[in-house]
Amino acid sequence: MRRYSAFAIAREAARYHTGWGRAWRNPTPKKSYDIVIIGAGGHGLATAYYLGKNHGLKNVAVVEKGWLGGGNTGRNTTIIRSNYLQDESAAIYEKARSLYESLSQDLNYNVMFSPRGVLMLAQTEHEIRGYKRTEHANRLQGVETRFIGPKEVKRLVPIIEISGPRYPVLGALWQPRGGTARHDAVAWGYARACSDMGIDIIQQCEVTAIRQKNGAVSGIETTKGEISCNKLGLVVAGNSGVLAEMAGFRLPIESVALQALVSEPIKPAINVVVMANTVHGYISQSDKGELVIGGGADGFNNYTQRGSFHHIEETVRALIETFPIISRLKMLRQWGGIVDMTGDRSPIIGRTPLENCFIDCGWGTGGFKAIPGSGWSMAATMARGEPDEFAAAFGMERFIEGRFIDESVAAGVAH
Amino acid sequence: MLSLHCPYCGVDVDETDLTPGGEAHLVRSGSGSDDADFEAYLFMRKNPRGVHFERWRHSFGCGKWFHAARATDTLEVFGTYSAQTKEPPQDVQERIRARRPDWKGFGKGDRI
Amino acid sequence: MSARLARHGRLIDRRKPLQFTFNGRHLHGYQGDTLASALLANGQTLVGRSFKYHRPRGIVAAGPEEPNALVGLGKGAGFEPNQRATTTELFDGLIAESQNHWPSLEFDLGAVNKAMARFFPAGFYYKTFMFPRAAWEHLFEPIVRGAAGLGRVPQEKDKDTYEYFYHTTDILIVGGGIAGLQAAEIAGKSGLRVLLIEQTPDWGGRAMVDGVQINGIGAADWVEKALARLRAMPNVILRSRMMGAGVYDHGYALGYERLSDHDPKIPGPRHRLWRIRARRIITATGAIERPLSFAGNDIPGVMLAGAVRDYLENYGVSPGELTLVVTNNDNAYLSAIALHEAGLTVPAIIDARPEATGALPQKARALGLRVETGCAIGTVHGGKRVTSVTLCNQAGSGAILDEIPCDAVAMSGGWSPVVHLWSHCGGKLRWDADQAMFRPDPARPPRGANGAGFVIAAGTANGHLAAEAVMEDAAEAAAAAVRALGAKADPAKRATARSMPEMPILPVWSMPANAGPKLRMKTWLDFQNDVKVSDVRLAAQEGYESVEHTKRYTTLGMASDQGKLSNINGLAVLADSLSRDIPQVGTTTFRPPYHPISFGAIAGEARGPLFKPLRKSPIHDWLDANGAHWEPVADWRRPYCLRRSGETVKEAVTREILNTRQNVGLLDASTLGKIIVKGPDAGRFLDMLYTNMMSSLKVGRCRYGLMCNENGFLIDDGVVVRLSDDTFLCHTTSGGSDRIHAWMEEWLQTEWWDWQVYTANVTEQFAQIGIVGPKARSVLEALGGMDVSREALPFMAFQEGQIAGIRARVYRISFSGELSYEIAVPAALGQAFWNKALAAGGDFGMQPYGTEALHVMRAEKGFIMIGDETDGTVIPQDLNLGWAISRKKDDFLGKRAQQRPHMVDPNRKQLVGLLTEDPQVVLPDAAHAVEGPKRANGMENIIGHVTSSYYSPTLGHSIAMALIKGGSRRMGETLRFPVADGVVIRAQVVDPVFLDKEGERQNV
Amino acid sequence: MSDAVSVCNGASFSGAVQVLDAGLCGMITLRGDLADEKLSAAVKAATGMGLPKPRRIKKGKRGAVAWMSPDELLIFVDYDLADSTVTKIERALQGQYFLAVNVSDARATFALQGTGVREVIAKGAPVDMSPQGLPVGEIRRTRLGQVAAAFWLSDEEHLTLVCFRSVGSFVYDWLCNAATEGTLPRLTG
Repeated sequence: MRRYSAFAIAREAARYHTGWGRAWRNPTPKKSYDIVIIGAGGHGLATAYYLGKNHGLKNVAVVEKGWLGGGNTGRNTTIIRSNYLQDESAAIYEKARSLYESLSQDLNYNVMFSPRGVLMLAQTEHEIRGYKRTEHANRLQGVETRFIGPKEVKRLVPIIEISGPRYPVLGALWQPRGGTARHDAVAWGYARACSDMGIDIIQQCEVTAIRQKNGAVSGIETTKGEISCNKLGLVVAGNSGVLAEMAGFRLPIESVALQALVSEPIKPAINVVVMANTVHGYISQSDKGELVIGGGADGFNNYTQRGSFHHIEETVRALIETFPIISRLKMLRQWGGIVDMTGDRSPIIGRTPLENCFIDCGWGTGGFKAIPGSGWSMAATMARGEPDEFAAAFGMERFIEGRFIDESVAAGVAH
Repeated sequence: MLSLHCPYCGVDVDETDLTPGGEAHLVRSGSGSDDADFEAYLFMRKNPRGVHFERWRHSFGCGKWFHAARATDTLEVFGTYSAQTKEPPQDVQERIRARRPDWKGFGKGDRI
Repeated sequence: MSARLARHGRLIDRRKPLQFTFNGRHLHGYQGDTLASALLANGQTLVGRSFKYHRPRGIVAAGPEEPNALVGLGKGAGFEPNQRATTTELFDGLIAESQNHWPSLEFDLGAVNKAMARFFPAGFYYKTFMFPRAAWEHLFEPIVRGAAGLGRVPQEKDKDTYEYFYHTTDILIVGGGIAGLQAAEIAGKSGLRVLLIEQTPDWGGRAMVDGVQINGIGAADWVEKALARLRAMPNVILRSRMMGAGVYDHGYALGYERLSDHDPKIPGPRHRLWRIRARRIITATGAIERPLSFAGNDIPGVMLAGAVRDYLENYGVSPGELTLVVTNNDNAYLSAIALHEAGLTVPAIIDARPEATGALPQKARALGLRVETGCAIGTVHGGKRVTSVTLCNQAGSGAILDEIPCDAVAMSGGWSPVVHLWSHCGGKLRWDADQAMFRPDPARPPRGANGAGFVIAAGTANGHLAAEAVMEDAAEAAAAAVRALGAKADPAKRATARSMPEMPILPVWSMPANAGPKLRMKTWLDFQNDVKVSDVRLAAQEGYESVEHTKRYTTLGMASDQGKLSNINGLAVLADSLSRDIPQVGTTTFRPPYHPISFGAIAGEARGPLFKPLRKSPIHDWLDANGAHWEPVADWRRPYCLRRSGETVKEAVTREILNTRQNVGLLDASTLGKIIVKGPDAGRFLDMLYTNMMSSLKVGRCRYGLMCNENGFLIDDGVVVRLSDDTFLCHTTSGGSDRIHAWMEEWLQTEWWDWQVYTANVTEQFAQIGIVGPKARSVLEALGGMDVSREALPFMAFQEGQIAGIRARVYRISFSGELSYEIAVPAALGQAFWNKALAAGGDFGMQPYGTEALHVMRAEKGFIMIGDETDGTVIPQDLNLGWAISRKKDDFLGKRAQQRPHMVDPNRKQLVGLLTEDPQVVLPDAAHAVEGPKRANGMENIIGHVTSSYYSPTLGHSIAMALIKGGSRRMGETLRFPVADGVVIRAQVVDPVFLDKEGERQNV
Repeated sequence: MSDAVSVCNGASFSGAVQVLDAGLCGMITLRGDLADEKLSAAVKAATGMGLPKPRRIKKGKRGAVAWMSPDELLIFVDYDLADSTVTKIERALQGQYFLAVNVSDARATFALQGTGVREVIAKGAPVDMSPQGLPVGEIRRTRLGQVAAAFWLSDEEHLTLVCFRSVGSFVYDWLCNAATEGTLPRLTG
């Protein structure tokens, strides 16, 4: 693989860029692989990458029914943070965040990780308590966060309205090394690095059945033929329930539409990521100048990748109240993605009732930030055949035991 | 923005007047149930890409819960009916069969 | 140079001149102008700079598809960036500025990027800026982000208002061109309700510009008559300046009405967002002309041929004196002929087709115009303005045949139907190879609630380009919609149109056909985002083969015009690069809105005081006037404390606590939820809802109860009162009233529907006022009317009667540990009672108190607070509330869950009290306790956290409660709380009841 | 009962239509089996009126009765008569399975008058406000802006709206804003 660099660009410029090769191969599937991953989104590709890189397992295929990175990886609001309350969540999200720090160099693909900082606004006394609780936890977990006062919030985000009549900003939880990354580039970078290691990424290949032998997985049937494998990973956010049914088990998951939108591009206005949970809105500005805004999720099962417009209205309303100058900006585009919601809103990583079939799903509305950590952990789990240190707490059995990993605890929602 | 027919008020109602309530026809597992049944009751939801039965409350209207038979892949609604039923009424099931010939029937085709 | 002509201009009123400024320059136009036409009339060809290379940009189009002429409009609170000059109606005093340049539009330093363009191909940033690692964060990204964006950021708060409007209709017709008008007439005659909307101020669309005849008269005359007929129909509503912004599920559509953008002096809301529910939607949204792909097609002066015609006919503006026309179809000849007839020079018509034999080319030749068939533009020359073009063979690679001087180029690559609204909700497209366009596939429409297609495309939007077919198709579309709704329509009674016949188009995706890399690097697809043919080819070459990959890798179609001009050309280039057919490549997904809409309109009226409803107790205004320091509690506000002048919040809280403990306090507890539960099965029902036994409660008595969800977690608490044999009154937390009422109804309606229980939420029926403290009884006695003695009204009892002449229920319950009464009176009399209580309490030192005093006093007593000691993961057992869980009951909500392994784990977090080693040190809220060495992963071993922590003025030392792993076994242990780097607070585990363990104070 | 105050204390606003705080109004929630003859007899005895059909409100000399849900009525009487009317109903239905409760103080009531009352409401309620969508005499429970509300027209120019007392002043402000002069879109040609 040609290394990417400024020098390589300069050399190619001389011949009108006709010399660049493919970023990833477009292989015909082999009859058999050691490991097959279903789903070439960020999580699936990262799993394959770390299988190769950390565990030397390169006889791996990633099959994808559409195009790689075309699911939630390509339609999220790209926020990266790890200021979670529970130890188990903080561990895996912080692992992911720290991998993001050097992901561009690791993959030789600029994923534009931008640690511009993430602010979570506290707008009620209850929210202050919740975020202070997280701050205390994070300090002891080794996650760098800080609760800051309204003046410092204003300094970080000059366009914010601190003393709004309804919900004044009372402070914020600040994670200075949180931020954003270029979502497509994360998928493309992993894909290119996987391909370079000899891992096959097979796009336009829909799985139609999962084959089993003696209670263990033996392969898959796809629109591009049968592929046998020793181990199978299901990494298909939004479609986990459908794949699980093929594999013969049920998941504690429901699929709902989550929406997002962007404004027209404007000159730099907001330099950090701001999340306002009381009023249900979060916002950042892309490197292109668009305000990227996350909206709410529908409360009903839905596979259409379209949501209901009133969520957009509620979000925009709240953001105008918090950032009054955006009132005269315009919404350029809105879209939806399908997210997997589990019973405690935390992910599932681990074994399934089907032997040698593993699953990584249920990331809900927060999957993008977890990609490197999720892939790292899923790869280790699949390589060893049992959950690694990060996945241990996220097994499906927690629901039967009543052992939840509930992050809404600190969300400032009055229970 | 869904619009559902409230079977009690007899009017079509915007989604913003309603509260979604998840899967319909759940059977409660209370005291004495075994772990697997109880887990299934609390967490194991049907999540089909296709025909689905779910609960809604006309919360800004009559306050009544009702059930809807709806497709999760197209958002088509096959009918709404009383929440005080153990299974979808025959006419609703027939309408689903007419629109979705491959539908396996209520409670059937759930492999697990 | 572009200029105003002496004649032409059917939309402008030359008797009404208007003044405006552009970049500070004073210019003038006429009523009816758009900002774009007025700029052109003033010779302002250069209007902006492109996103990436800062290349000079001129006006390309005449409608919302315009990618270049984006301006900052207005000033101060009325400033708005990124307004299309082409959709901005001119008004007197309009102020506009161009965007994305420094120091000026004419001389832009950012244009150095242009010189570097060769080093900045598509996606170059993914390949560089990685080394050294810190450089991206500290050097490159700041540069990239600093250069990002187009328009300026508004600096002031928007003073305008916005609103919504709900509208239900049988048929919504989007587009007020001749197809929309035709459809509206056919549909209107059926008697069904019809709403016809048009995004511009004018009706009729392009028909007048194109010289169409309808029913034997000119299109303009027919449109006037059709409008008059429609206005006479009571069932038809016409709205102009209203765009169909989006189509959503179940026939929901958004209409974006701009009420005062064309004249900011008009009072009232600026925009109105219509939330339309339609049974059928007809999209008569017309078509957008495609540019042609030739080198230099981005130089100012290169315009769409249709737009040239629009400016000429509608506004009397010429794009240049020498306008060269380049085309692959007959339609563009209309522009050439119009220019010629207006007395302007058309140096040549370059037609890529091998021959041009249609009526229009023949007419052009007859007028003496030079027509070059089989030819192409090799390169456009010019910098900030076109100066000439080179002519070459379309079939070749660009060898120059001739150089033709000109100052404008009118280009036409054919027309693409506007299929956005058709596609938003899942309507599919098919590729029409003959007409080289994607058009709606009627077999795969968006489907509504009943499974039937609810959108019908009509006219040009349905792929019919000739006016004859447009009018026929629109009539059929309307008739189909009417019939689908069970009414009658007669499409035969339609108007018929006549236009100049046109010969088939020749799809041309590259000009010349074999243009090499050098030309491809100068051939623009996306003018705003600077995406060129070479970029799309590079994406394909590198494996970004899916159309979504190509779009994202090159940013093609991601500019603020959302690819209205670039998408089809781009995917044709992609298809060619991959040697696939266009339909195999497919399109990207169309997402709402059709054209950007203001955030203000999306938010509607809900801003400032109307942002979000604030629930007010009957005492709210009095509290507000008497020093309330408010805190939000659910949608209510409750006073944290009531400050006296000169007092700090902390001082006020301390005073309130001490006064309540020593004398008597007055509390507005009206926000507490109150739910009546009545019926023969009410007791049985409450036994299921609460963890304790409620059916055994005696009439006239009160009992504290806990509610859990099916997961076993505590969700609410409160006092239950038995009013009569079959009637209970359940108190909930302030935040819980609606939630718990809904929770009760859910179980009654969906699980135990055969149980005879009715509920009613009477929270707001009553003002509930607490009179609390050792002198409380004296105050009630002073108010008079009820025997509130220890015997008549013992602890946990209630009485109904009159107090101070007001009918009331008096509950003797206590959340502070003091002698305490809560008095419920009708809300309308709440303030009256409050006043009487204040007057009667004066002699006893009564003072009102707020929620913080309430919280401290309950913590002194070790009472839990939902939301403090609970967080959605806490079961009653964790809080030592086992006494409130009935062992006699077979079942209650949450019982089964509490038997699961994790719930009976003795190492769960349990509630304990804490006393800090230094009694004057108050533990920070939510501080965490740690134990032992760090864990293997480097984290501290956290064993729990503080749930409530206060300085108790009553006790003179700090108190705290915490949830600690295995807490109940740790009595007497000292725990470590590292609260900041290097700061550790030590506290001893104690019983959480700090004051009056025996409860003597409340039992007096 | 001179101390009793309605939430906006009789405020009024004149804009495109008139908005009035309609003052205190007696209201009783009656839940029970609406098909039961004893129940309809009790309502008749207490108010002089029979039961309305679903979604309808029936007006008489002594007040009105509105259909709220399949097992719920809202009875309107003079504010001062609410408690005694509850007592009357309770007596009449003694031993039956029902619930009657005075909710007068839990509500705020507004009267809208003028041409355009339908359009004012259409700015905030997801309801077909045309005469065929909401005929005179039909009550609709829905939301207005962000809060729950119920309303009906007694003729084309008179609309009554009931909401919860705690949001009464918010609703009043909302209505006045929506009724600003010159801001009503015409719903005819």
